[in-house]
Amino acid sequence: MGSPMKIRATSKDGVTEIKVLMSHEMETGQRKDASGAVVPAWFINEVTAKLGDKTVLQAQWGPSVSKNPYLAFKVKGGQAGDKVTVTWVDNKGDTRTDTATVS
Amino acid sequence: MNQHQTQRRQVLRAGGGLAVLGALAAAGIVLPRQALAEWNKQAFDAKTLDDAMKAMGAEAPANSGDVQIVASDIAENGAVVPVQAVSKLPKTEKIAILVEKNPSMLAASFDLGPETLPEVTARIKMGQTSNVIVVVKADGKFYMASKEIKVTLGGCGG
Amino acid sequence: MTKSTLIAAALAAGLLALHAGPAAAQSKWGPGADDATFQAMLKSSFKDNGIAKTARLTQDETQAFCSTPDNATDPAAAKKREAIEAANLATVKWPSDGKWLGDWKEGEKIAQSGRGLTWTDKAEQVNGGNCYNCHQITAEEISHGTIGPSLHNYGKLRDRDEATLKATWVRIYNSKSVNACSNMPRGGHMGIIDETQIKHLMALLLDPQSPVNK
Amino acid sequence: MHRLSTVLAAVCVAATAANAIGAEKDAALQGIDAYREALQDGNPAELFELTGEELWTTPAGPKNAALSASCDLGLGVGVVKGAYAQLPRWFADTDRVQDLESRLLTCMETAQGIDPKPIIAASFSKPEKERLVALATYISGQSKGIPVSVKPGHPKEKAMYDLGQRMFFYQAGPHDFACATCHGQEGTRIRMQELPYIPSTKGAASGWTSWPAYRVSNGQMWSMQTRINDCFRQQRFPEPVYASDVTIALSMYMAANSNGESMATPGIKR
Repeated sequence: MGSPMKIRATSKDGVTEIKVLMSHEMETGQRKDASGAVVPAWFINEVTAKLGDKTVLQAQWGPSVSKNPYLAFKVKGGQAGDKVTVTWVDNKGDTRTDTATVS
Repeated sequence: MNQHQTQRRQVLRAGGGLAVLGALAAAGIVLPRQALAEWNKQAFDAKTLDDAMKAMGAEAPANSGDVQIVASDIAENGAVVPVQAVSKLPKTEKIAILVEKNPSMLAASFDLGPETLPEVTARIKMGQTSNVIVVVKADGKFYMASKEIKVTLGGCGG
Repeated sequence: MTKSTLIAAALAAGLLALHAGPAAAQSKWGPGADDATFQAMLKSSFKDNGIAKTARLTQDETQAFCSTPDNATDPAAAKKREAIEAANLATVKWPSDGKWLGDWKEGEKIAQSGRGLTWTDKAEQVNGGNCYNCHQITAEEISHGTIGPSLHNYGKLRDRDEATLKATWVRIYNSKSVNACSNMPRGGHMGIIDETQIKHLMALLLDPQSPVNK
Repeated sequence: MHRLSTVLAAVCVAATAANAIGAEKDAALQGIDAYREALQDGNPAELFELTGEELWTTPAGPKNAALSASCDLGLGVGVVKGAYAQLPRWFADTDRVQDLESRLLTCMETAQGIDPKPIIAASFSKPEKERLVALATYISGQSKGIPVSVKPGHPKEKAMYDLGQRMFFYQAGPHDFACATCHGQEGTRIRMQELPYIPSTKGAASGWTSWPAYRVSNGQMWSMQTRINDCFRQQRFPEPVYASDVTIALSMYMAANSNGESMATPGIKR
């Protein structure tokens, strides 16, 4: 179970802007630790975002996405009070879902 | 799909992870590709730009002024390079960000819903100065743009 | 406290030191930071870690003198500065085989590296020269500091004669020979870099083939 | 000797005049500004604020106490709004000048019954230290936009300022470095990084008001204690003890110099 995400969703002029910060190491699998052993790859590889019940974005990520990833995008529609739900899954099968309310 | 995923994950957890997954795959119960959802392993593992494009189904996309990369010309640190990928093309359904000189070239690919505006912001790692390439799929066709971003060496450590 | 009041305070303290001698110099840092209190703070606040031992806190004469910032420019301290420069010049070891220039390519690597002598470094590792941290050197490397002067075209702008070779060597080996309170580390004197490395840096600056001079 | 100085002086002037790569440099710096601007939106420090807030409000330690119900950071028990902006300061109960992190250690010891020694000794990558950094991140965020209010008044505060100022100029170690070597002139850079001139209000503030900060280079959250620790490492000094007087003295020097400037914490850095 990962740490909580920080999700911000604001609606303005009929467009909802969604900004998400995720807590994840995003280990490339190319790095060596102090003892010289390769640190195994460990990264978020799927992200799904929903506005209300509608899936608005599905992402596939590789290890080239930065540690503690940030994602921002915009969706037509949505209004204050709507729910935004973001789920990530990493390559070890761990997953996390967080929800925020559009303001 | 979500429910399906969850069930699969529970199977995985109960069974102790990848070893069991391998066993299940060998027994023909779970296909490895299925277990990794639809994650495009071939594209993420591609060693050349052509292979990555092929794996995305985007052979030789045309350069387009309607695909824009909003990013600074220089990154003070390659560990975090903010990139905004924008498409002005109608019916944009997919946006992908690639880094030509990274060991894993494909950084991220986004499938957009019909209501989602064709502009996404993400942060990527860059091992060195390189072209960043954005590939867009709009109305069934692929387009691209590329921009060089310099990665500088900072701080005292050098 | 604003910068101007700071400078005023520093100047006042400097004048005080000038007129009243070394005893008053101790109080220039304010009543709360006399020598005894300051030393007690150092003792309680630092610990050995790896190769970085607390013994490093003990200052030599140059460091002690230059830790009073006005000493770098105060006309009243000019004599002392000259004495410190002379003492540092006396430490300079010239090239043992009479050869001044090594390989500029190696020099570039040394100039790029800022590694060595921290508590996360190992004693046996090769130290870098830290040069790009403060100097512009080649035009290609845009990530360079500005604490020191630009060294781009260094060799082009000079006669490649004995005087230039000596002056450059002295600067790298012990910068305090030339400027008592220079910000530049004393590369050779403090054992940061060895004779071979200094020759490589000399080549980086003076070899006509070096990108510095192209 | 004198001949040598003259030669070198002439040589240095010539070298400065020959610096003709100015335009390219400006473009590079502009690129870096654009880069930093792009980082501002979405500072991962927010993730650490979430953790820190939970640590602040959750009961912990042998005495099972919450810091939010027991810890006085100078504005009353549990008050975090604006607390970071008025630190370091003298505290009557300890009769010491304390920065945020040394104060948190006091609170953890007295209210929660947690022994601070293992925390002080632990490296910054250990969980016990990460918890303190997360707490500092959360608390610093509660001072965002609030002006620094650090005016040494108590004799011990004044003494701490004097010690910090003296330490700022103290040269030692194999490289003869002091804080002032890099932070004692206006308008210089190390590599591509502009260096704050800490004796000035603006310079002190650009440092003091932006830490704790998320370091993108290693994806770590750094408190001011971490920042000072790594400065001394780069200075080739021995290691400063966590929350020791030298770290508080330098903090007092920076905080008092930046009095009146707005806190911009937590920050995000290269």
